[in-house]
Amino acid sequence: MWRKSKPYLLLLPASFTIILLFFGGIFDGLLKSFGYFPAIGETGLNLTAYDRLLHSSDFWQSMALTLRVAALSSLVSAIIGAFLAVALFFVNNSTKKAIPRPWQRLFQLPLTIPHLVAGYIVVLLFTQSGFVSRLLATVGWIDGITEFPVLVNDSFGWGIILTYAWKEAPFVALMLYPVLSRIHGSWRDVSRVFGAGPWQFIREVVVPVMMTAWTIATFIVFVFTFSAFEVPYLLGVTYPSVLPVYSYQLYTSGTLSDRPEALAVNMILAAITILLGLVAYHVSKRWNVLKGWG
Amino acid sequence: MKKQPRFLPLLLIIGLFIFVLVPFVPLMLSSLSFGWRWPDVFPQGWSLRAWEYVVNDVRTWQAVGISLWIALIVTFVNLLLALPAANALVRYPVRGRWLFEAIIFAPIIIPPFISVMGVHLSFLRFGLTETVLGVVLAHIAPTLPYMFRAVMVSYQTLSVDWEDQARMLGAGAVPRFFHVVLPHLLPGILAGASLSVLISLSQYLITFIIGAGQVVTLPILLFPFISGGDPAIASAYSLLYAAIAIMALVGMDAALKRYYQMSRVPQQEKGVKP
Amino acid sequence: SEDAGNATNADSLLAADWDAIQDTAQGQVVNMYMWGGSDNINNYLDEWVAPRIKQDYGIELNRVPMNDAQDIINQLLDEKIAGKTEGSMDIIWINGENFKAAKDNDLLWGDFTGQLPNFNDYVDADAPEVSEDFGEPVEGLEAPWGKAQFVLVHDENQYEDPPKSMSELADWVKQNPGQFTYPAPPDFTGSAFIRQVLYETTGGHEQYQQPAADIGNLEERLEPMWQYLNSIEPYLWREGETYPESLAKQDQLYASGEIAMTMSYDPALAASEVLKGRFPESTRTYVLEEGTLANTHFLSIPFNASDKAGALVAINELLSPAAQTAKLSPENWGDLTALDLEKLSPEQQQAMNEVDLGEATLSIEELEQNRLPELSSDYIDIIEEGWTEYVAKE
Amino acid sequence: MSDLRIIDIEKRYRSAQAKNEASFLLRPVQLTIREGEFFSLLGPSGCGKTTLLKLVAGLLEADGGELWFGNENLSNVPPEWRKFAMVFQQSLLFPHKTIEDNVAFGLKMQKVGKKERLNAARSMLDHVGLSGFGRRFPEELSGGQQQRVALARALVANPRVLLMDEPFSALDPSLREEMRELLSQIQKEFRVTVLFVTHDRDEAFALSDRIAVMGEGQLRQIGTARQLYERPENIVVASFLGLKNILGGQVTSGRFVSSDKIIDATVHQPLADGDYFMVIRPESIKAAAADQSGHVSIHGIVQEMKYVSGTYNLKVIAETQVLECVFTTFQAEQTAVGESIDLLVDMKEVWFLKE
Amino acid sequence: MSDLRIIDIEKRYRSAQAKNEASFLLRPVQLTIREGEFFSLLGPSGCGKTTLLKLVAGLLEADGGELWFGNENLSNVPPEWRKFAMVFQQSLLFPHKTIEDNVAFGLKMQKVGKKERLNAARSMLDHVGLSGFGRRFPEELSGGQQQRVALARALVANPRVLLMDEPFSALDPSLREEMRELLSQIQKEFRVTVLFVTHDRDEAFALSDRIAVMGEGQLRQIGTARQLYERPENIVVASFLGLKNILGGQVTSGRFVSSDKIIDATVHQPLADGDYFMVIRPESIKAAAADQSGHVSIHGIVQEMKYVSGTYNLKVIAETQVLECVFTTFQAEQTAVGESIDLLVDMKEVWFLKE
Ligand SMILES: Nc1ncnc2c1ncn2[C@@H]1O[C@H](COP(=O)(O)OP(=O)(O)OP(=O)(O)O)[C@@H](O)[C@H]1O
Ligand SMILES: Nc1ncnc2c1ncn2[C@@H]1O[C@H](COP(=O)(O)OP(=O)(O)OP(=O)(O)O)[C@@H](O)[C@H]1O
Ligand SMILES: [Mg+2]
Ligand SMILES: [Mg+2]
Repeated sequence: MWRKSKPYLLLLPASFTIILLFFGGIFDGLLKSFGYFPAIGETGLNLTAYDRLLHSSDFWQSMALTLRVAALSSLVSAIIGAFLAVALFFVNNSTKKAIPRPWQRLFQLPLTIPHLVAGYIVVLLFTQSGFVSRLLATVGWIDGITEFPVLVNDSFGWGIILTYAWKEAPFVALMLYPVLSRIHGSWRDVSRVFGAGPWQFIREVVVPVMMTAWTIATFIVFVFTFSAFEVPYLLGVTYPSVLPVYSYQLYTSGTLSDRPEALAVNMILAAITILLGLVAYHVSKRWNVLKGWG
Repeated sequence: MKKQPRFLPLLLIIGLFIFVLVPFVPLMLSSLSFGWRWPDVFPQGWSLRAWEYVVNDVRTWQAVGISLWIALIVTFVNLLLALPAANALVRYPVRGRWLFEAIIFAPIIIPPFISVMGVHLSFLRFGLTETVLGVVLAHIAPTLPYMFRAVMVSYQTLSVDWEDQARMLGAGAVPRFFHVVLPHLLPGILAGASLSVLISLSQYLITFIIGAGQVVTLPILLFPFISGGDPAIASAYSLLYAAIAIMALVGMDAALKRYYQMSRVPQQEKGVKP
Repeated sequence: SEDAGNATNADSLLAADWDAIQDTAQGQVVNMYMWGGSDNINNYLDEWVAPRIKQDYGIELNRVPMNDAQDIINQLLDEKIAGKTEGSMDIIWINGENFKAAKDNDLLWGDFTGQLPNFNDYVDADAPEVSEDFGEPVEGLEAPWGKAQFVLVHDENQYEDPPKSMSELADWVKQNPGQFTYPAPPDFTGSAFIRQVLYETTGGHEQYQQPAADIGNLEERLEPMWQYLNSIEPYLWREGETYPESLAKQDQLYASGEIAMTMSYDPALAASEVLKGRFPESTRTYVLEEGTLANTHFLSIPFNASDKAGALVAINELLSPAAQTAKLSPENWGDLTALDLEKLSPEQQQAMNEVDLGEATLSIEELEQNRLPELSSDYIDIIEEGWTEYVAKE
Repeated sequence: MSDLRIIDIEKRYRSAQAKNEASFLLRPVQLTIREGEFFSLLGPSGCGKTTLLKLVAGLLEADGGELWFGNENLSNVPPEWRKFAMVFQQSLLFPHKTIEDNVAFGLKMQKVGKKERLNAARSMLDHVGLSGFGRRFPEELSGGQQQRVALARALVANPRVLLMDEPFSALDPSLREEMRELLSQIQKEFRVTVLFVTHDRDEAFALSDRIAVMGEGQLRQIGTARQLYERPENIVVASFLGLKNILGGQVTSGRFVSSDKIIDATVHQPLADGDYFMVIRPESIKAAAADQSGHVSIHGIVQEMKYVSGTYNLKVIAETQVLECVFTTFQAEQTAVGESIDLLVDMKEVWFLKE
Repeated sequence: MSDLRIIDIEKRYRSAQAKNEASFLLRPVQLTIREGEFFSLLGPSGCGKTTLLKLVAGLLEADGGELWFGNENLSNVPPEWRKFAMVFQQSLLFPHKTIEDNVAFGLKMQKVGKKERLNAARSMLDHVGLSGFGRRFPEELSGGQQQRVALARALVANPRVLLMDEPFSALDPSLREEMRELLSQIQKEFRVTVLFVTHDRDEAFALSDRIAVMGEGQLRQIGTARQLYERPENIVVASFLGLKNILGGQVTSGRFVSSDKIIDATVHQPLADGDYFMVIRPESIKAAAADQSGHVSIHGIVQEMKYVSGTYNLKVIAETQVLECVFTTFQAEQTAVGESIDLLVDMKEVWFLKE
């Protein structure tokens, strides 16, 4: 009996903690999003909050913004990340030895910087009167502040995108680098022997090999940026705001009757991320992401 | 392919430099500036005002202490939870393994503030809000999956043969854990701990909701400043905050290195998070 | 039963005499929840107020930094729902909408201001800016801490003669395109600027002293304001395509010379920015010819404050002439006093008048002479929504 | 007597994913390993050698059967109390401990004092030719040296039985030979009972007193190397041992006729009539012209000649049958690929299998 | 003639961390590999085999020397144009491509149409016994199967030379043997020139037409298996090939006297006087009682007898010298460990080395 149930007992604390603290909270939120709110005397279940949300243009604008920001953030950081990884790979290759550890560290630096700080860095860099604008003005590329585009607290979300590009590009690079360094050793030799030139090598081996890890990394960044709060709160505009901020605004509006809506936003957010997670899982399974290179 | 121009790597390194380091320059300048009008690249005057405020404020150091303290407790709790769970999933044929994995990994996908907003009132009723304990509990969900993953990956690389070998040499369960399992897992544990500490340090929203102003961590202190407060102080706080995060990681890394030097455990790959 | 005990205890405080309250307050730790984004204000409380209260009354004043007063109200609301009777918040710093929300939800303790000696001695309780908070009757639920008044900020060296009325402003903006803007509502100051426009373009403030719902043709009346705002929009910063998100952003624009004017609901803010080196030395503030909006910010005690006696004593101390005088100094904060100058003793008056407000700040007198009352918050909602509708989206 | 007796031990793996793999069954094993004996389990990959070894070690729980050491029933004793030692395919040295500490680990677990156990470790390291390496870390040693350390570690605590699971299969061939020598010598020196698992016939032959050939979860035959090679009990064993000249045929009243008729000769053993396989070891085939008494001649064509250190391996086709034979260089020089040849088979050396 | 000629190719590794490792030097190599020949490089680990192979492949740049294929100078042709193929120790299949696509990779690089190259790939997979595996992914195959695919991939584009770097050393012994057979057969079928690297003597012997023994960055001797084994040119080669009976001594006017005096016999070869080593292959030692003409007798004591499939390996101590000899089972039955024995050495079979 003990032998049979031992693994389950070992799993119990962790899963119980998550179920209680995490799923409990989600379930609680779910109930409230259905209008079940005993504290203010609401015990019925209804879909009013969802109905109101789905008919509110604010919600849809938030959704559109969130999707756009997440998509662009992940795309930009994926591209920069891939570039970083390839650049490191080449530096590594041409110097014929491992990158000295300080370099490795350096390029991981953005990973360790908290998001809030990264967001603030972007504020200082990219406001119209920010550091970049000053540099450009000093060089003479722009004459007035207004010539510098609005990149922070803009309704398009460039500031958010820039922050994530800076923070997550190293993450993408870090996911890609091991894959690339595997290619380096023997596969280049193999492909050369079988007649592949550098471009063919890149097309036939590097890209397909990188592709899977790259897609997954991009995807992770997407899910993350899709549901992040701090950076959009800091760098976004009040209206429209990304979904998590929108939810927070509703939650703290000071009006209890907005709560179910806030939680309904959360539930929709959760549903979408779960959906995305499942898609990612299937894609990674389908593509054998973990096959061959652990 | 053969003869690569020498300047290319140099160029790349410089590019990397700009990408990674230059962003910190305005932060530094702003924290030391006294009057800094467009389009000057450097401030007109310098002042230590912001740093004096940040360094002299007891709250700053209390916040640093609380932040690290919470991060450490969270990490320790995570370790206690993750070790047996990883052991079970790696070592035993578990029915419904996907379910357990899905449960434990769920907070990676579903943003934890969703759950915290839901659970907030219950925490309030149980008197967990405004307490370090409550914040610790709130930090577990977003950090545990990373710790769990790191430990599990580490466990997977530990073949049962090692434990069998120790058994054959007469080692019972406890010596086995301390002589064989723990030394092997240590790098993984440290990688997981780094992530756990980093994530815990970075939480603003859930700390705020649960801590409700009484648990003042660094991000709580910093937030009013960077969302429209004094830029010099915001910059100084940001630098301090980043430095604490980096130092926490570097510290752990150094500990790991020392451990390697002392005992030559083959190094494993570190876990990463977005 | 603890509930009941607490309640009677609390209610008795409302009737107790001041010495008893001071005794009860001994040794209490008073948590003061307030916005924490200004080092000046923080320092004033931490270094000027807290040590004095500690020394004089044995009360520990613990400032709790918050990002937003709305968060405070929200938290109280949750505590109310959850039935938390021993809350951590003892003093909260609120006004306007937040006060209304708190009052509507019964989040405040009670009519306590009458218990405060300094309130009774130095505050003109009948003055409209004290008895009403954005049109909402205060009813003793909060004590005035300081006053703010809307001022415009400009750089004397750049434009010597800034526009002193809305019509002048319209002309000025057209002559100097891109040099002016205002923060987008719901930013507090931006919203105030729009109210300022409202007063001037629709014929004065008096008509709005009744509830919004009582005015039948409100939309019509507001029409000139929208026209005005839309007429200047093309000449604003970035051609009015976008507005600064917050005053802080706008100040940054001004500080870096991107725009020529900014504004403030804090008449001394510009001076303190000059002190910090953010604003140019030649920065000056001024009020409009027809006067500018003024409001009061208040301190209140939540329904579930654990240390109400301490809170009373602390608030009383914050209202003391000494504390108010210190607060007035831009080096500390630069916030206008909530006290009635006339009720002060001559020495006290002198002390206050001697405070160097900085060249950028107008004199207290000049400010007081140009005061306009605030609107009640139902107007504010309508105006803010209307702005999004008629100005921002167009 | 401290023999190790394995009595009807059996084990079934229930495969976790029921569909994916057929589950594996180790049939009841009956085996006695004598004290001080070097006993090998020889069999192809996946036949259950490791399983049996781990059952003996106690690392797996048997589904049935018992394990006795002398008069002690070990069936329910956990592995850490059995006082056995084991060497695995990988050296499995603890990477964070020095060589000395690795070797002394078993003694440490037995609560032997630090000084004493380090001395014991050092002298054991001497024995395996690694004196002076004690303070190094495992990763500073080559694969062969690591395996020596593993051996030292296993031996230092005076185990009652030494279990070894293909300990040399990860090593280079030349190193492997060297390690065999060392093991052989040390086993004689310590007179330790060894249960050795391998899939390499030469290794088993070179080292063992007795060998058990396993196949598909079963013991097929137990015996000395020569017994197995010269008297295999069935074709599976014969072909696993590399005996390739296996001719089907019939024995009728003392005469064997192969089905392709290339051999028709009197049987020296007393065999009942019936179908048999005749096994001819390559060494017992000679080129004709030597003395013919008791030999049977086969005519064939040389298909392939390969020089193997000192001798030639020939493949000769006789009708449809390919026969392998070992020729000396002198014999080989008399012929060439493609030429026809007369082979003599010594009927005293052949072996018949009933199937 | 499309021979592969390696002319004075040399290579020095400048070690990156100057202190850590002595740099390695591959001495100028002079070698001609004939068309269709199976040529092996045999040598211990680290002697430079892979280096030489990669130089031939073009994956390393030589410091000097030339490489010719027939009349074509390949020295400066990049590897992708050389039309060689290579099989590595790890199969190095591209994990993201199916088996078919892996095999067809070389043809794809040569711009062969999709249909054609897949057909070629499939038929090559047939050849290596993997028909039907084409649509799988590499990780779904076992190690041996993967190595077959690697072989197929190398052969499908009809390479002018097939380079193989210890392709079987990561496989099980039994699998290794099977793969040797396959390779041998396929090489004959396709008549492809093979340059094969191994450190396993048996493998080299079993497969090669000619073998070059390497040691410390130098070619030591080139020849057929038998030439190398029976006529090694120096002790290094002899002992690397497993010849253990090497006796130092002196030749004086046609007579060899070993330094420990156990042998004193007339030399059949014409040798100048001087110090020599006499190499006695184990096979050329017999037990006494056989015909004694041309033999030299040595007296010794049997120290060890090991049964090795069909024969016994004996170690006999004569004075201080340990002699290894191979006995038939019949001869071996006449003696036992510890008994004294007279050995005969056929002086026609011994070999002398000057050193
Ligand atoms: N834990 C297990 N669960 C299910 N089946 C197993 C397990 N371990 C081994 N098997 C199966 O049992 C059979 C025997 O395994 P075992 O390891 O004993 O073989 P082996 O003879 O040691 O082979 P090798 O020479 O490859 O080590 C194999 O078919 C294997 O797949
Ligand atoms: N890139 C390199 N830089 C410096 N030295 C090297 C390099 N590659 C190999 N060497 C050294 O050159 C020597 C020969 O290496 P090589 O790989 O050719 O040996 P090998 O005969 O193939 O050995 P093995 O059987 O182990 O594969 C070794 O001492 C090795 O350490
Ligand atoms: Mg095994
Ligand atoms: Mg090699």
